[in-house]
Amino acid sequence: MSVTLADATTTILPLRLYATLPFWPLLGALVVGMLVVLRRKASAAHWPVVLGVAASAVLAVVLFLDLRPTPSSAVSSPAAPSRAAPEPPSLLGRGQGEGQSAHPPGALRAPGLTYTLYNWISLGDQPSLRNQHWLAVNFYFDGLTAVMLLFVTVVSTIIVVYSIGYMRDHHGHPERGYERFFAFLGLFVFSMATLVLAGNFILLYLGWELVGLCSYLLIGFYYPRPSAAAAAKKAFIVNRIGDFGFALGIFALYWFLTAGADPLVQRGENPLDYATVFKCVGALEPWQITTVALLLMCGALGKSAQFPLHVWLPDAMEGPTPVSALIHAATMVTAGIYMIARCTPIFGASPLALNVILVLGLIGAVLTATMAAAQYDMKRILAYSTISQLAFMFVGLGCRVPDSAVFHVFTHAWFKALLFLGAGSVMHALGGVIDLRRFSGLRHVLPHTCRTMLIGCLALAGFPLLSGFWSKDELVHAAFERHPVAGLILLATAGLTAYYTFRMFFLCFHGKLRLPDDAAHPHEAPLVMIAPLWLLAIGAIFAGYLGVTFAAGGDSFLGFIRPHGVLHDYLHGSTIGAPEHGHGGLWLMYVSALVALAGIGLAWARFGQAPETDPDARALGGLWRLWHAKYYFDEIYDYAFVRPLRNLGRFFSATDDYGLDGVIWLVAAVPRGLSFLLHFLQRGALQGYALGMVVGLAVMLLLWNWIGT
Amino acid sequence: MPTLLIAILTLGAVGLFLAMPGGRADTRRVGWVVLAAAGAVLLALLLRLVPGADPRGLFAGFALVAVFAALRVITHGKPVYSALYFILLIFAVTGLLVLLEATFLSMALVIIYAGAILVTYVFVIMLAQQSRPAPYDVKSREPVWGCLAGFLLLILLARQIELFLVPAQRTPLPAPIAEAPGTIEAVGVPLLTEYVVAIQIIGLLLLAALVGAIAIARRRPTTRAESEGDE
Amino acid sequence: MEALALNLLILLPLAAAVVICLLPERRADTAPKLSLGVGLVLLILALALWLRLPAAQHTRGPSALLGDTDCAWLAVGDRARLPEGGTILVNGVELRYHVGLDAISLPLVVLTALLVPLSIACSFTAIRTRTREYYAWLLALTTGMIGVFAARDVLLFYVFFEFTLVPLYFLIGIWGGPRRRYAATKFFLYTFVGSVITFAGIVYLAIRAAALNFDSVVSFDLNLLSTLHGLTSTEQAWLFFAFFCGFAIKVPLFPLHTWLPLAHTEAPTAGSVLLAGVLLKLGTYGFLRFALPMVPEGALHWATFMGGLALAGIIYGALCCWVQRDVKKLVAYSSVSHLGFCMLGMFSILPVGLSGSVLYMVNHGLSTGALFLVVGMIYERYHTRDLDQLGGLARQMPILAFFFMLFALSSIGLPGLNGFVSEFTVLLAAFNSDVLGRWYGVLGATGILLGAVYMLYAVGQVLFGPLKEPPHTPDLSTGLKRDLTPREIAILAPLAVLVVLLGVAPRLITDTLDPALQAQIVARVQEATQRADDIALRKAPANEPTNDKPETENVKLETDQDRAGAFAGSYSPVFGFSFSGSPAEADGGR
Amino acid sequence: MLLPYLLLGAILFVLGLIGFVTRRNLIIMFLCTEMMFQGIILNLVAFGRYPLKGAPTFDGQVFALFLIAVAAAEAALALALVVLLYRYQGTLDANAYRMLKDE
Repeated sequence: MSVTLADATTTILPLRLYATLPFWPLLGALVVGMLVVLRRKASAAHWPVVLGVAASAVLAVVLFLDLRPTPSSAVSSPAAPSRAAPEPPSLLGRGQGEGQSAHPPGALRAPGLTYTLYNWISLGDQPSLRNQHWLAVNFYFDGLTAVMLLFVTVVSTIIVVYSIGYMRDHHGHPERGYERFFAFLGLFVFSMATLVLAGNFILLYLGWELVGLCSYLLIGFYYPRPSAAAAAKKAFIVNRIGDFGFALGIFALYWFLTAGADPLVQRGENPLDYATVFKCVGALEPWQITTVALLLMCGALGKSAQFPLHVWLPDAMEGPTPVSALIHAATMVTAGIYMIARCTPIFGASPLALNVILVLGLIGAVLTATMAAAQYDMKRILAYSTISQLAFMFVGLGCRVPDSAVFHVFTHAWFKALLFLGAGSVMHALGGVIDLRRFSGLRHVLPHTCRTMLIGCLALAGFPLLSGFWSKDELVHAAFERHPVAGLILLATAGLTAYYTFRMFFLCFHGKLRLPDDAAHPHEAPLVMIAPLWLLAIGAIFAGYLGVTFAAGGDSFLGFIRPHGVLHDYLHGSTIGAPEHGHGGLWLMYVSALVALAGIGLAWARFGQAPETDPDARALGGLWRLWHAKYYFDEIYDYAFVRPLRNLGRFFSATDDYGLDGVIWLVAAVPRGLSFLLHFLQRGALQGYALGMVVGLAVMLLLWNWIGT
Repeated sequence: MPTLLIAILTLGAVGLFLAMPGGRADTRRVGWVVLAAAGAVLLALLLRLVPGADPRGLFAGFALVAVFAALRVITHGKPVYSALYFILLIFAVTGLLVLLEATFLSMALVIIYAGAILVTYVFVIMLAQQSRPAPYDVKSREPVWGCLAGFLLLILLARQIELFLVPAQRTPLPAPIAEAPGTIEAVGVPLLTEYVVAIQIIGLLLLAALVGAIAIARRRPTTRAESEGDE
Repeated sequence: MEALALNLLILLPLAAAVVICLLPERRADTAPKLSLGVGLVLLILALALWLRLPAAQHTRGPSALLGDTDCAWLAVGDRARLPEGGTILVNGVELRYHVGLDAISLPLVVLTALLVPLSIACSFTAIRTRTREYYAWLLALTTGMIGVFAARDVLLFYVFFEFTLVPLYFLIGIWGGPRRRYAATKFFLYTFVGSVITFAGIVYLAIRAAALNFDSVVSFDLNLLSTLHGLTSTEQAWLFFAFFCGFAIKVPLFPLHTWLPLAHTEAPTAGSVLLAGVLLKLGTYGFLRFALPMVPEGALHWATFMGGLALAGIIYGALCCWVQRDVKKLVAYSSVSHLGFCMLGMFSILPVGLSGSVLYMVNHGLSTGALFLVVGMIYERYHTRDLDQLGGLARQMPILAFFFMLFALSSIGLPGLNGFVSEFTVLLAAFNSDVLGRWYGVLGATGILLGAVYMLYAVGQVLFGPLKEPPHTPDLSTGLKRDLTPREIAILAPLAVLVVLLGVAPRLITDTLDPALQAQIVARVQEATQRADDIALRKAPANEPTNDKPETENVKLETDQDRAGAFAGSYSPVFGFSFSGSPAEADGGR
Repeated sequence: MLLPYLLLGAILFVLGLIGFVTRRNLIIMFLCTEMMFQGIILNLVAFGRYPLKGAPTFDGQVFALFLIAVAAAEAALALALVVLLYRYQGTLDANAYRMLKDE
């Protein structure tokens, strides 16, 4: 258990204890697994997992406080804005990598600690891969890890508590597969924590795939339903397509770092550890960095369901709602963003990759926002909105502001989880119905859900002073700085987001009370579901203030709030490094606030009374149908990839049965043919055989004579 | 020498072919004429080869009778007559054996062959006697191939013998066996000295044949009609 | 003591087989119990040897031999009388019974010793007719399998290699499915034809070795032949082709694999577990133990061709899997795909590739063996393997569903399970290999994707979706429960534990495996690479007259960029094998 | 002096052979085999009497004696068989017995 300490150690708890963070949920999952094996149908089967996840949440909070940057380079005092001379756009001077996490001197120095558990895979013996033995299982602690862990574990705890109530039928008995659900949840939190904590690319890949597995298991929770089984398979395979690119990225990285006569990786260093990679990445040629960046980006596309590989997320709504909230809104889908943020030294050094990310982000944001505006299934709307918000983060990453992207991840986790859980409690009340056309006016029936959903919608729409506003605004601002057109597109999408969010809200809660016929008596969710909703609502409101500072001054919004708060400083210590943030453009805050309000207003105008027939459908007609049919991506992919491959498979199978087997049959046919020719001699006639003997004797004699002489 | 021999033998083959049962009566007669001619020429050839000291006339006679009897056995329609001609053949061979001073053997031949084996044959022929000549007796089977193959073999054998003997020709003829030629005592001594093991084995063989014959004969076969019925 | 354990491992099953044959009719029911007992004894012995391996390697160096017994068996030739009595073979051929386990063959022997008792246990209820004969053949097969891995004499290897065909022929032929006779005959003849060609290669090599060492006695000792110098490169290329014929059919490599799906679908459960778990490894072990060390230049010469076949096998096998209707055939094709990976790793000619491919052999044995056990259990209950007739079994059989899912995930290489470790190292090696090059790595990596596609298709079809069962099944007449009986759980549990254990801690095997690979095989191959480089170097300046760079610069330039080029140049792209061995190169070897 | 006897033996042998191959009556076929035996006996004795080198010996005749024994045994079995076949199918035609024919 070697501990490689950077310049600072953790103060509150020893590092070993933090390293146990992911294993508590796993322990909980195993205990619940044992319950399943021993067939003890305890309705309290959820406790082990709840405790495990809570334990990891506590550890994460303590870790977050423990790793705060050292007071010397305190949180940006008023004088902080005078940045040093603007540094070259790339975060990392070429070949200037030094120290554990490369970031310019003088900025906030937070510790980057690597804690090695044990050596995992052997890479052949010594001289094989140029002096490198092992791929180790090691965890890497720094600012980014702490932030990610914080919201992952806390939101998970809240959702686990929520699902105690959700996974029970209306008279409180746990549903079939109750323990299995919690075991998978525990496994998921373990994998997500491992992913975030991973200290090298292999462990990241492990977490990456395990998270994909958990989403497969949880989407397919109601496996008797064929659509759920198919959705689970689709999710896993599309993720696998992303992982294929990701794996190639790792191989390429490995090849570039260790190839050639004098490898960059010195003796004994693990070529795939973050520390070594980010130290040596500067010395690679630009084309090498770009290929690695693009390949790693494929993984991010797959996992975060971005534009080309986004088709699996809407289908993932087949799983139970807490799953959608936890995995497909708050935590798993942000893994892609985390990975790109973590590899800022790589992505930062290749402008082409950043541009590709930017463009994909923009396309994804616009497309999915439009799709969301034309759906009726509440969870599908939220799913598309998640993809759209993730696309916002992608744009942020593309504009070299990874800390703003992570900040938006942080806030988005809270209000999107809140919205999903709200939709869950609506489904729970209406007995599984989630189609907005079949009910409306639920504000009186589900008061708490309505109020918390309102907060969530406001945050998502970017209503000023709520968390969504702060984080989304920074991204829009960065987009404008990068390129005005990008800024405009993002601003428009923000408005569209506000519009479809409140379209959903009004359709669901406003208008006269209409209930689906099979929902007999909808009742408000039990306390165990309402409490998490309120907790998340509070988070949705105040999560934003982590990213802003309260300092009166000319250039502050409403006179006393200035963007770029403690979270940013916190993140600067990590591998993200301190990007330069222009603080101008205060006007942009007011503009985006206005855009948000406009969106809400338009939604109120068109859907205020929850009309039966959809005004948009009438207004846009063809375009609306295109949006409703999700731009036919599923059908395109099916015809372009699935069917040809399957036909190729049939062709191969046919060549196998007839082609190759045919050759073998031909080879076997030669002796069979020969024997057929000779079988006429066996006619059974005694004298025939005698004649044969005579002729044989004669021939022998002839030969003997002929050879004899 | 070989070309003349081959000519005679082919002539004999043609004759035999014509004399085969199944052909029309006159063709068979022509066949016999040809055979007779071939036989005569062959006999003349053989006699010429036999040096003076040996009773040539007797050899010629016995040889002629032997070949004629053999031909008749093959070509005769009725099986009984074939058996009887075979007995005639045995007597001819006995004569030849006497010429070769194998007197005991000739007597043994007559007793065993003519006496025992042929009698059983005739007995079995009687057993399987059909009222009128059986179709399969009259018509012979693929005579062409049979004769052709047979005489081809014969020519080769002759050629072989001829090759074999040429070197021997030069060696002087061995003197006749001094004391009693071919007597039972002369044959009996090697039997019990040199070939004592062979005698036991032959005894065993005969016993086996005896048991075999009894075993086959005892089992009452289910005739084809019955066997097909109960299959 | 080790020698006793090893010889017991090899001969005990054969003895037990004979005893079981002699059991009277009324004692027939003791046969299963006896053979299970023998199986467990084998497992204990194998584990005992496994525990002694690190110590042995520590004392006697990386290629230490456990239980090394060497005695003459057959000898043909004139014997001279020694002064102190006894005779010695002066010239002629001798087959020695020389067995020993080193770090490369021990993991495979332990795998065999694990799979044998499991496959015996799984056929308690499956086999109703002629049980004594069945278990006798199963134990005879065990002798063959362990013998193959333990043989240190090439001829003895070939004897055991052929011997394993006979029991399996009867196992498939008598207790198999509807087309069992055709499958058994095809399997036997197909493999036999190949191995006869290999035998010719072995004999030629041994005679050539005897000639080179000026030794009148032609010995087939493995060490002697593995450390042979003096074969010309064309000779080595042809010898490699001879080894290729025999072992490629056994592996099975892409074009020669048509016997495998048929043999698997018709074999009884135990038969296909052992066939997939161990017998396919004979081919890859053969390549590793014979082709690479004995004819390294031949291996290098053919490496890209083999890599191409392996890739074809991966993609072809995976796509064939996807459209199969029969679960067992699907798993059989997945073996074709997996062993393509194994060969890809082996022919990347890197230590990490070699250790990955040996690890792959063990992991594939565990996960595919387990998958066949699970499919066998489903077949025992539903008497069908058709995907259309089965569906939604997870609700009926949750425990089986768990195991099926776990082993399926292991076989598609989910990290944390054993499949991933070997698959990752193999692809890393293929990607980084100078001999194969980047594109092999990329195309190989598609295997990860296709693997997920067909395996999840199979799992989804059988376990998920609405419940669909053939009429009046599951048939519980043989005392089976609707879900797994304790016996069946006891069969699958050890495999599940191992699958996770090897995934989390692959060092259990690689710690001892890597030094042995390095010492015996990698050293040989790198020596051959060095020799090939010298040849390339000697030729290089000749055909680049305009090159004015100083000699040393050229040398560095040569090895750095042109190493792959030097090789690629000498191959004909179409067939991957060309007689580029011009006399200049040929004499280099002598 | 040996030649005529050998020629005669050969002729008898071949005629027996031709008889065996051409006649369809089972008994006659066996009779022809007996005739082949005659040819051989003649041959043996002739060689005994005029050996190519050395004094004449009686081995030829001893062999002929054995040969007769063998012929007797063979005849016994053959006839028993013929009787059996005759009872089985009521005919002595060789063509009737083709059970070993390969379909």
